[in-house]
Amino acid sequence: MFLDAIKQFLRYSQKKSLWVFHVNTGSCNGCDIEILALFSSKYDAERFGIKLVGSPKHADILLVTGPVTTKSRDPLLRAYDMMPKPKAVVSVGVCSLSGGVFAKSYNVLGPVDNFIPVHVYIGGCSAHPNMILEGLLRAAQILCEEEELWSF
Amino acid sequence: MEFLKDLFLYPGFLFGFVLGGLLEGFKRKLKARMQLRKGPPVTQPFYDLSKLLLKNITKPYTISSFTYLLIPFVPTVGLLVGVLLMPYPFYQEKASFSFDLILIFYLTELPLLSQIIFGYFSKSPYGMVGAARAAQMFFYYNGVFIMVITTLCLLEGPPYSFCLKSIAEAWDSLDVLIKILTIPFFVFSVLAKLKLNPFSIPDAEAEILEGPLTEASGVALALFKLNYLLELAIFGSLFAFFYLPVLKTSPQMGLSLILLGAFFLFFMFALVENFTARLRLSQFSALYLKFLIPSATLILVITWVLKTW
Amino acid sequence: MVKLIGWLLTNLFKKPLTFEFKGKSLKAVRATYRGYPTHRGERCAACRLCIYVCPSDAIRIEGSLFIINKCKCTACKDCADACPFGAMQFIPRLIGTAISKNEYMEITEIKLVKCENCGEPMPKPELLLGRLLGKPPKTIPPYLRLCPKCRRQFFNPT
Amino acid sequence: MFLGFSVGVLFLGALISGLCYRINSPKFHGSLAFLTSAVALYFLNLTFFEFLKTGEFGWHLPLFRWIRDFINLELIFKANGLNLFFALFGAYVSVGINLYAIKYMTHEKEGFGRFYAFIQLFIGSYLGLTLSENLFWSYVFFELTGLCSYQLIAFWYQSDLSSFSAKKAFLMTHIAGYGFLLGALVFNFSPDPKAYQHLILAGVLVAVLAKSVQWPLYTWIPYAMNAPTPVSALLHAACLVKCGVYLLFKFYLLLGGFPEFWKNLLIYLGMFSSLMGVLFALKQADVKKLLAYHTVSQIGYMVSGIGLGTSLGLASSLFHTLNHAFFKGLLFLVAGILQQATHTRDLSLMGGIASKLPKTTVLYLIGAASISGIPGFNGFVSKWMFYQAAIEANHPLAAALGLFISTLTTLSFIKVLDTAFLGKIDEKNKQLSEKPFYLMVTGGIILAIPCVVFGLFPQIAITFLINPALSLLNLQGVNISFYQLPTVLIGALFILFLGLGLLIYFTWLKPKEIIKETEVFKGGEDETVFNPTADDFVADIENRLATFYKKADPDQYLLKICNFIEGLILKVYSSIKKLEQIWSKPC
Repeated sequence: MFLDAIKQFLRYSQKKSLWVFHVNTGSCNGCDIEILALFSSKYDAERFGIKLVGSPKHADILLVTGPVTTKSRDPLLRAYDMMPKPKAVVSVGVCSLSGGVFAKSYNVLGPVDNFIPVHVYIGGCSAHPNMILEGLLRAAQILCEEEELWSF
Repeated sequence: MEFLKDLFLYPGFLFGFVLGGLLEGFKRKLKARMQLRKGPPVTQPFYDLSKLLLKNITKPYTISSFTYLLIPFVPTVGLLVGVLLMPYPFYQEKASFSFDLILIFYLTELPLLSQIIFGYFSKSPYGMVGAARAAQMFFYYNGVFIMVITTLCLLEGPPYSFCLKSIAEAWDSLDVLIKILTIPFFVFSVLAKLKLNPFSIPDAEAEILEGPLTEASGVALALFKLNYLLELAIFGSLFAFFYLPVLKTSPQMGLSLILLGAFFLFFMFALVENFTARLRLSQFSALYLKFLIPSATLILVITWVLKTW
Repeated sequence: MVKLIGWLLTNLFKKPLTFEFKGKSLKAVRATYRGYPTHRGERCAACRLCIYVCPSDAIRIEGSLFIINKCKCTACKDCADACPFGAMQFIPRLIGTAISKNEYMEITEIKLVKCENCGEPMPKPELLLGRLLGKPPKTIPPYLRLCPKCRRQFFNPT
Repeated sequence: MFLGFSVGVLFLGALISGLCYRINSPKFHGSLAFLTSAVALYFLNLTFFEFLKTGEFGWHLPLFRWIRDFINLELIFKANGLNLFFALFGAYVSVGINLYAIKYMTHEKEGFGRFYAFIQLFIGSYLGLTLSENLFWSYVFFELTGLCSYQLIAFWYQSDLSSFSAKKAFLMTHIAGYGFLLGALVFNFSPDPKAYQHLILAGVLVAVLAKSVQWPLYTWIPYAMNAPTPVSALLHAACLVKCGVYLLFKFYLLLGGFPEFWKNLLIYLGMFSSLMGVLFALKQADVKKLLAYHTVSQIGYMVSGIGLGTSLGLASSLFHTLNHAFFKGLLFLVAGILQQATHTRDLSLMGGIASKLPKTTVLYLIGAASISGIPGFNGFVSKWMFYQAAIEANHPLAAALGLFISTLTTLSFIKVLDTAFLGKIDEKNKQLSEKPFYLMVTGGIILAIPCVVFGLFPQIAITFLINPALSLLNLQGVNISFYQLPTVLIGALFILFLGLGLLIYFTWLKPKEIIKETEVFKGGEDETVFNPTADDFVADIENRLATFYKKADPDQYLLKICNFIEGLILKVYSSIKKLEQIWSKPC
């Protein structure tokens, strides 16, 4: 009973603290710039506890921008593999959703969800920071509530 | 029973943890407000920490899981003892003995050492670079920190005791002057010790990812963060003990003075973090070797001369 | 540096610049924001010019259904420029997030009229005439209410 | 009687080894040396128990009786607190190192008789020096240790570097002998030694500086590292370099304390050479040289502790002497294993061998934790005693300096740990295994046991070894109950939390399989692009202090002094030559 309450609190804190690891799998950097804007004064994602971290081993959320290219497929899979559970993937921008204008390039393998399960899609070319914020919070909700993501 | 209360509640774990967390949250909030942002809630560090407790662990192949969890765990115990050694109000009779400052100094070194060892143990290239940088910084700022401690200890006049309690109780008009002179050195060495902004060289975010902690995850990372919070609490209260008349007043007043001092220190840290950019290692060493170490030595010698004759 | 410290300290007492953000998406986007294409079925003549110009294959027509795949749309506005009837419009609103890709399929029905002779669906004659004359026509000749097949029969009865 | 036996058996062993030099077997000579040193240790232990029961006693061999009226040349061995203290740890360490050497020396092809003869001669003369009551016999033994050092450093005498190092070491330790001789002569022949104490102490100081590697005469010790590792461990870490410290204690006893000026000089000289030693140690990439410079730095603590003059200060000095013999010997043994395993002494070329040599790594960790003063190991206790003594003797600056040096020591041992044992493994070290080194590891374990035991229960060493010595020096015994509080607290808490953690781990975490093994995160690269080595570890400090390192090396100044003296002698000699020419001119 008491343990359950503690567990509930620990899970709830997952919602309030969201560490994001950003992977660029071959994007044109448009979305990356918008992700930077997300942490500026105007959109200030830090107030929801969202933080960019440098290592996938710290991360709760994998933020992918860009179509998956031949070169970037293995690093993406490795980074996803290194993330501890519970983890969610947010795919940002049209290119990561479908390949966008690069879809039929010789070196583009396809959208992100062909390789790893994606929990939240954020469209747009490039995605609006506000949309990214909304998507991240939605992912936080999923992380907090989805039972099968948790080992405990 | 009494000991368990000391250990887990008031001066021990809970107090240090809550104080450290609030200090970190306060600093983040203040930093955000100075940039015209709203900033995270003050309780954000607690959310971060408690989230990490339930996360899984992904450790590299190269390191056994026992070592992986043991390395961050050792300094946690050390820092807990470090908190217990401080003469907090309502507790001071039990805590202080001679040379406790030296022991506190030893114990506050442990987190950094554990990080350096962890960085190399994990065999991550970023961890190794970060560890090497941290080790080189260690060389410089510890000199300044020891000089500050010694200067303050000289103020007690012979016989010396290196006891935190007697330093906190030594207040003369001359003492105040010297104490004020040592504040910048204390701030600079603690900034480097806590790896805050101008000296955030070992875990430079974009450059070498997370530095020595790149391979930490789950409970191990939580322990590292907990160590950091306890360190914040220790240095915040050390500042108050050194520079505020904490033990001269009633215990209630003393406790609020400690909080005041600690939060003031972190207000300064937030300001410094905002108006400085990260230095290179060579700039850092130049700053310490050409400016801070000579002037700290000068103050030490002046105090020595004044107190001996 | 002193000036900077002054700014930082005065900033402490100012109101933060940050947008309010409560739960759902933000409504207030500036009017200059380009936004995303919306299809208006009643103006569409199903001429497929938009499909031809779209650089990322975001549009397709299945029967009378007009499907914009926002997973692919890069908001380049080519379709709106190419559309002769102004059926593609860009309105300044955000695209929204999705849990599955299907949420990003914007499906509209093209409002076609029926051929008076055979009942085959065909584009509205007003649209074509309007485009030809430059202004909406007052009266519509009866042969224009027929589908191209019936129209051929109408003029060359064999 | 046993005292004479313990020294005599070693001399006998040396004689046998020397005579049987044709038997080219490392096993024969090695086990002989191990046996003799074990017998010596056994006899010393018997003496020690007798001493504890009855108090001091002596054994003397009447020699040169006809000259007795003029000078006393009888060989007197005396069992008192101080002598036995120095003799006991020397014998103990030599047992461990002899066991280690049996395996170590199998890599050589020849010269076993020579090597072991001199090793046993060295141990015998060290015991003789420490046990001898007669200053002249002390002098003889003192010079004998230097001679053995010369012979043993020049073990590979075919190589130029070895013979050069041997010459350098011999010359500088020989200077020490003259200082000692001066002190001894003045002490014996002056009617009132107290009146001439400054002269005596000046002589002894030279002996200490050169023999106990203090600034500025420590420059021979990095060269002495070109000897086989057992020699480095026994002579240049544990025993030979303690002769100077022993002399200081001896003259403290004979003169009944030092005057104020000499005390201050010793404190700050010790701390200064300690600082220099540790700064030079920090930049070394050669593991044995690094350890050699740490010898300089650690002996600084001992000299400084004697200078404090209080009972706690002397106790800290004695205790550090004891501890240093164990942990530095242990570290040298580990360095020898590293050297034989990787065929190099350069730290940059090692790396990641912790997984291949786990027992060696544990031994190294014990040694490194002891020397850098991690609570719970013996180095912490003696350093802690030093700080307390320095503060109580109103020398807070010495305590602060000691603390700073301790942090730098930690740093340089972290450097060795990180670059040699952890880090990325080299391609050629991947087939290493610990099997061939088991005997060497056993030798290390013999030295590692006291490191842990005296760290956890320092009271044993204090009561049985140090307090007798202190009572001989007319000081009251020390009680280090102050040390118990924090260590007991830390230890208890550590065990408590560790148990709690293990409980949680095995009952909760392990069944859920939450620990997953993955690769190391390299930022998307397939191969590691950057692999920091020992040179990178302190590269910035080296760059920053480059001019300091250039200017502060005392060798160049010593060379200038030498050249000056040479010029002086040449001038005198040339005038003599002129005279010669005048005389030898044919008429």
